[in-house]
Amino acid sequence: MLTVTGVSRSFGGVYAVRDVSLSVADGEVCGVIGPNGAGKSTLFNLITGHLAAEHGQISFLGQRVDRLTPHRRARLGMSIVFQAARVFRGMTVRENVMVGLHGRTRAGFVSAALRLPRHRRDEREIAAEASTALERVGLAEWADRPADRLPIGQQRALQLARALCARPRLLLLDEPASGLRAEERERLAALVEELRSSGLTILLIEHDVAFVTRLADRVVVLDLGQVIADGSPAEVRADPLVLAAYLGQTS
Amino acid sequence: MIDVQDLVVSYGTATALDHLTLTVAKGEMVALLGPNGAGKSTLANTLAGLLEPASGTVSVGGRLALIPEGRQLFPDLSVADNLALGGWRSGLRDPSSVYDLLPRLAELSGRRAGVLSGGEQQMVAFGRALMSRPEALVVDELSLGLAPNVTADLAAHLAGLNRTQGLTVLLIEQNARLAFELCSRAYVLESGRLVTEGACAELADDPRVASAYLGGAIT
Amino acid sequence: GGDTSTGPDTIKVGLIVSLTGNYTPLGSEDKKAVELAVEQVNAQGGLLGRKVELVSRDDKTAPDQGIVAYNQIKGEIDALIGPVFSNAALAVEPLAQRDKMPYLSLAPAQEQVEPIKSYVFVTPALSSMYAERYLQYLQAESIKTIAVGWDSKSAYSVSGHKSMVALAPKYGVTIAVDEPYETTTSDFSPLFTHVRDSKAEALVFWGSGAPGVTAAKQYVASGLKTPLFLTASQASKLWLEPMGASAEGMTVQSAIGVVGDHLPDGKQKQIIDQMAKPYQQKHGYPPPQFAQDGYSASLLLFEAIRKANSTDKTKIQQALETMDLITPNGRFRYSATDHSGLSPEFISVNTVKNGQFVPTEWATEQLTKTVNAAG
Amino acid sequence: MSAFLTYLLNGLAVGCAIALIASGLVTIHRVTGVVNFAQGTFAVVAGLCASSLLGLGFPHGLSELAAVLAAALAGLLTGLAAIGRPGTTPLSSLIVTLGVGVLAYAVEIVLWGDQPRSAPGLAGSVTLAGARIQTQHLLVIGVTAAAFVLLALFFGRTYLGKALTACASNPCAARVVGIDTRRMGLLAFALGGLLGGIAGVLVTPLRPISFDTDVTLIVNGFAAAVFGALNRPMIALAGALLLGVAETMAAGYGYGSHQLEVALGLMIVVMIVQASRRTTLSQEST
Amino acid sequence: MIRLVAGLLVAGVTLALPALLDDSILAVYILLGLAAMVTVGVSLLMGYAGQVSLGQGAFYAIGAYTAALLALNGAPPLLGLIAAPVAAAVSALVIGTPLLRLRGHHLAFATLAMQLILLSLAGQLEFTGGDIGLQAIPQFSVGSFELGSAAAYAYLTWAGLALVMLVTHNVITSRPGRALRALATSETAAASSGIPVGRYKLVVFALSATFAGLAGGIYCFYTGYVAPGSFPVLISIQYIVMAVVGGLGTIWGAVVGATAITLLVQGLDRLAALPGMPTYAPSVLSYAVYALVLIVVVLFLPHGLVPAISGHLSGKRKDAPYR
Ligand SMILES: Nc1ncnc2c1ncn2[C@@H]1O[C@H](COP(=O)(O)OP(=O)(O)OP(=O)(O)O)[C@@H](O)[C@H]1O
Ligand SMILES: Nc1ncnc2c1ncn2[C@@H]1O[C@H](COP(=O)(O)OP(=O)(O)OP(=O)(O)O)[C@@H](O)[C@H]1O
Ligand SMILES: [Mg+2]
Ligand SMILES: [Mg+2]
Repeated sequence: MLTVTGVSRSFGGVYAVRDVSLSVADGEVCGVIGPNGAGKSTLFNLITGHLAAEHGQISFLGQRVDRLTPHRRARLGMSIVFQAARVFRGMTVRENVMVGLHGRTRAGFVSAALRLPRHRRDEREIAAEASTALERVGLAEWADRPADRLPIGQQRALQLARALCARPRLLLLDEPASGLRAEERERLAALVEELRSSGLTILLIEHDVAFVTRLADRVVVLDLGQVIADGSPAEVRADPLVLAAYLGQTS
Repeated sequence: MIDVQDLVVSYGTATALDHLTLTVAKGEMVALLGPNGAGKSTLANTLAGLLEPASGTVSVGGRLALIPEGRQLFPDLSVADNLALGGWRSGLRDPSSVYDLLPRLAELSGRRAGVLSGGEQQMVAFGRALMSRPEALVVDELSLGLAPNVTADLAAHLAGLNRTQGLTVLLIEQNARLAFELCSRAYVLESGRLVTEGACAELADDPRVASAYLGGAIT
Repeated sequence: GGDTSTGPDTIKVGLIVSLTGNYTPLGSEDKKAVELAVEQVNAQGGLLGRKVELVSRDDKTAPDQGIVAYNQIKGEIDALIGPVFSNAALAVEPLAQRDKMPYLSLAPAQEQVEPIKSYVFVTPALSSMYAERYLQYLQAESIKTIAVGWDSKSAYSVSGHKSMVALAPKYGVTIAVDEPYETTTSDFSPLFTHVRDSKAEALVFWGSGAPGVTAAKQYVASGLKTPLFLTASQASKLWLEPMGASAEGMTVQSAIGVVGDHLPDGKQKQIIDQMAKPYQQKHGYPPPQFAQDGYSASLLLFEAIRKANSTDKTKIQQALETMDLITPNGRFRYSATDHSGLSPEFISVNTVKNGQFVPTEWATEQLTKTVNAAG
Repeated sequence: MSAFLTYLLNGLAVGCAIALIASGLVTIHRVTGVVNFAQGTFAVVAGLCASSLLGLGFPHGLSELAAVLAAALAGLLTGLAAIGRPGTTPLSSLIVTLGVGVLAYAVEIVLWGDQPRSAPGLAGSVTLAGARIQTQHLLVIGVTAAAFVLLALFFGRTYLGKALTACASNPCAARVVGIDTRRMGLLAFALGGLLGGIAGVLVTPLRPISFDTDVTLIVNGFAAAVFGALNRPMIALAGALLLGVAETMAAGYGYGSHQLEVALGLMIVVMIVQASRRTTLSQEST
Repeated sequence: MIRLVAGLLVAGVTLALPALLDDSILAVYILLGLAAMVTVGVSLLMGYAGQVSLGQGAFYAIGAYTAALLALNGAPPLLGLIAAPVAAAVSALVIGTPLLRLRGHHLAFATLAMQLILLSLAGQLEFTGGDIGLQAIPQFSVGSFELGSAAAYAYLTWAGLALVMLVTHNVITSRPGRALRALATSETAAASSGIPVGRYKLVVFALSATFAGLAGGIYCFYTGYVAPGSFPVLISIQYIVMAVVGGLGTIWGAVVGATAITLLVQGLDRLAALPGMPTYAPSVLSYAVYALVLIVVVLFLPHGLVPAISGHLSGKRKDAPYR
């Protein structure tokens, strides 16, 4: 599904991601963990195209994508939920989610300006699908609220709904559970499991090791921009390198 | 130290805090729990003077620092400058004490704060709050985005400051396990109102609190 | 519509000038002068036994606002004294022509009278006349090679430069350096360097407003020896004052009105004083060129109304086309084929002496001839 | 060669005058996030004041100082209008500064009339390696150099300078650490007024100033300031010098009437090149 | 329901006005409509897509020059009027391709500079008539029917404005409109949702230029004269002021803003021209009152007139309105 080979990216001489290779199989949930500043979010940005890789290749669904713009990659089926909530200000929750359907609909400026029938049809479908997605993440009752006034937790849920609306093949989640209390984490975990069973491939960054352990089929550990471990959750948790660099005494 | 009486805070027509009363005694560490949108951040911001109460009073008996939600760093300034500005009120300019506590920040000291990773930013926010030599500290989501070992370090340090310097702490935290470990008492907030309060040990046994905040299945 | 309640016993003169925007300094002078002329004529009992009333509007230094202003007042006025900003003047022109509105423009643009529109007359001397006058002077001084600097963003300077290029061969003058600059230019060292490296015996500098001062000051500082010739836009205290002592010895053109004190006694001198004295008294400084344009336009219009003995627009137009009148700008002789009326003879070439514009010997001689011929 | 040097030196002087206007824009934007369209007005006020005071017979030095202080006061007043009211967004503040600039027209016309004014400066010129340059131009270069060094040191090295910078970087965070953003903003406006005043006092002897000269001043100053992202004095200075030198070189070796196009076009090109090296992500980072 | 009634009322008044007003007021009415047309584009660009243009006057000018040149060279005026927005749009696409890589203040400056450069060129080129501009542009006509009267131009203008408003309304309440609002907040997140950010910015830039071009075309036929002096940079700033005063991001805001500012300016002009005012009254009065009104409105109605009025009507207070 996704193959990353030897990608690197530096900022002002310091490598944030260095020669990372990684492959994710169809339908797999792959956890990515590592200390703060290890390069996890940078790796996600390289995969989705928000940052350009200095070296290396990325292929997705058997196709080289490392030269494509982010929106092209999105249309191929990548969706990302960012670490810092990025909701669209001045729009309601529902409208935010409707934006997620952009890649799957066609009506352009002309048909919008002229109100062609196709545009109306599209709009109806978009609205319906957005409502479904909102229910799925438990935001239905907030649908008509201005999105930027939601509490942080809800903003993250909103991002997830937006991403799901695009019907992605690959979902990249950057710390989706942070800021959620146990009950909501549980709900999120259930949702991820449901998504997995529907065949979605997921890359998951999370500092809640228990959460990752429960969901991931495989865990990749990054430190200082490099992969230091790759294996089943149990293997990784026992890896002394990982213990030293990341988990500390608490785990 | 922190005394909130009958506090009402609203955004336009929406009431975020509804006649809230709570206190934190000097030297105490108290946790504040609540689901998303309960009004926790609203309380924190009101305590720090960033929001005006619609009615009721808040009084803080000493220098208070806030680690705000979403970090709120100065993205265009270096880490060192971010820390130095934390000492605006206290007059402390030299961040070396913070570097001792968080060595990672010493490495990053020349970096622009805006480009740091999420966790790194959280460390800067923590360090910056300490620079004001607070007598009371309000932490809005300590563990947010932090690696487990860093969370543990910061928590330990917080406990240390509380023990050695009598720092008063109001800890807003989604990770209730951590909160209960650190604090003696806790308040639970929902929709702007207090639903329960009590000693952490007792609350942990409250089945509603346990299921909502401690979780069952995940271990 | 647009009729106001004022009685039919006043003659209404429309005045549209820039009172806000870039051309404020020009427009406000025009307005002061026209107001003065109206005051004077009313003090003498008005025209045709009726009082003259001024209806003034601001064109905001914008063509479309000129049109708005014109549309607002066209219903009530008997004749129009028009914009000083060339673009606004050109925008109003077709409307005035269509409405058969006698229109005396305060803008010097050549295009207003080429081709001639029957109701449109120009009062300032066209820049082509200034160009020609300088060439006459150069010929008299037997200067053969010159440099020309001109502001490519000012219509006045562009057309002055164009005429100069066109007429130079006629006077045996070669233009060795021909260099444009922009109104906002704040450094003229390239121009001076190019002049220094050339054989030019004089530098003629076309420009109005700030560049006139900036360039002349930098000319002094540059140590360039080639004499500097400036055009009539510099012939006022607005240029003299900031220049101070460094202006001494520079050559500056001006309309005849500026050097009234140096003219032999006679009609021309008397007309100039009739305006200059009260103006000086009222505003504390001698009338600049724009004020003289405004005043001249008023005199022309008043005389036309007198001659027409009516405020009928066509009659006023006919009176204007046969006009022969001495004004502070010189003697106007409009005809069916000449709607600018003036000729280069009414332009003086001066040197700055003790902070005053003093006509050169050549100019004194020429002007005396001109004035005596006019009577 | 001496021609080249002449163009270069004079271009630098022109650029320095632009840089002084830009410095005020940068100062105010860096602290408040507001693009101050009244910046040219401060220069005009100072220039007109100086010319009046000198005209009344006050000595040099004193007149200029008083004029600069008047401009600083104008800056403070502009600041009160633009950011004095809590909840004013930077865009609203920008429009307010536009309004202040227009309001100033009215005041200036009442006080000084609508005709341009000038003031005597340093007379004469100096020859450097065969290139002549006006003494006043040298003064402009000298003062600009000093102003920018001080400004860079102030923002880069001093604690107060950093606190000022922090205000625009994240106003909310500034309040979190206890910085009074409004006071700081007013301070910046006063400082911006001061810098604008210095520009005005230095430029008035070179070119006549009237109430509406601010438009020309602000267009150039804005170009240079934007070059430095409205935040970085030194890059704004570089932008201003680029603009000034490009203008004189275009006039010297090209055609004088295209100098504006050349200079502005060059700035756009440089900005686009700069922009293509930045990623969207880093510009949006929180 | 209220909206429908209000809409019908506005439409009725708009249609009735040209018949009732005399020439002197019609000139203001027409220029107001043209300004509103450009301002709707500015509001679309700034208020929805978050892109600033300080050079909208350039597209106004391109439209006017295009129509004028065609008409002067014998093309039927209708063709000129159609070509005006097209030329503006094409120029916007060409100019926007490099410029839209810039953001925020950089973009604002670049568009301002673009206008300065274009006008400077128009002032120097032979075929654009140089600084003096193009004169004697024929009246607008369709076939043999000529629009001679101001009232006819008023109808043409307001029909154009209605079209512009309708198109804008349709665009912003649709998929592309949503995408534009999204990319105004975060281009990164918008791109991740599959929005071709660069292309959308370009299209909306061109669309706003189209509106300005159409206004320019009508302007050229109405005034019969086009020159660089007709399009000073200040005009572009004026459009932004209009958009902000009326309320950014609302279509009606643009119209109300343009109306309020135009009427204010014209009203002051009349006031200052009253006999008995001192010589400097026009300038002082119009500068001072204009400035004070602008400052007060912006400070006390930070979201603009329309949101303030509609908020007042629907009983809500303070908070920003949400669409
Ligand atoms: N635009 C940038 N410019 C400079 N440095 C950057 C930039 N983006 C990221 N970095 C640096 O690259 C490193 C990796 O950052 P990244 O955000 O990928 O970390 P992370 O693994 O996601 O950490 P966290 O768990 O704290 O979110 C960090 O040290 C960060 O400071
Ligand atoms: N700027 C705002 N404008 C309007 N309403 C707001 C604003 N900020 C917060 N609210 C509302 O106030 C309520 C309390 O929000 P607050 O941010 O205090 O919650 P919280 O408990 O901190 O949630 P979280 O756990 O997600 O951080 C929520 O209903 C939220 O929608
Ligand atoms: Mg990260
Ligand atoms: Mg919160």
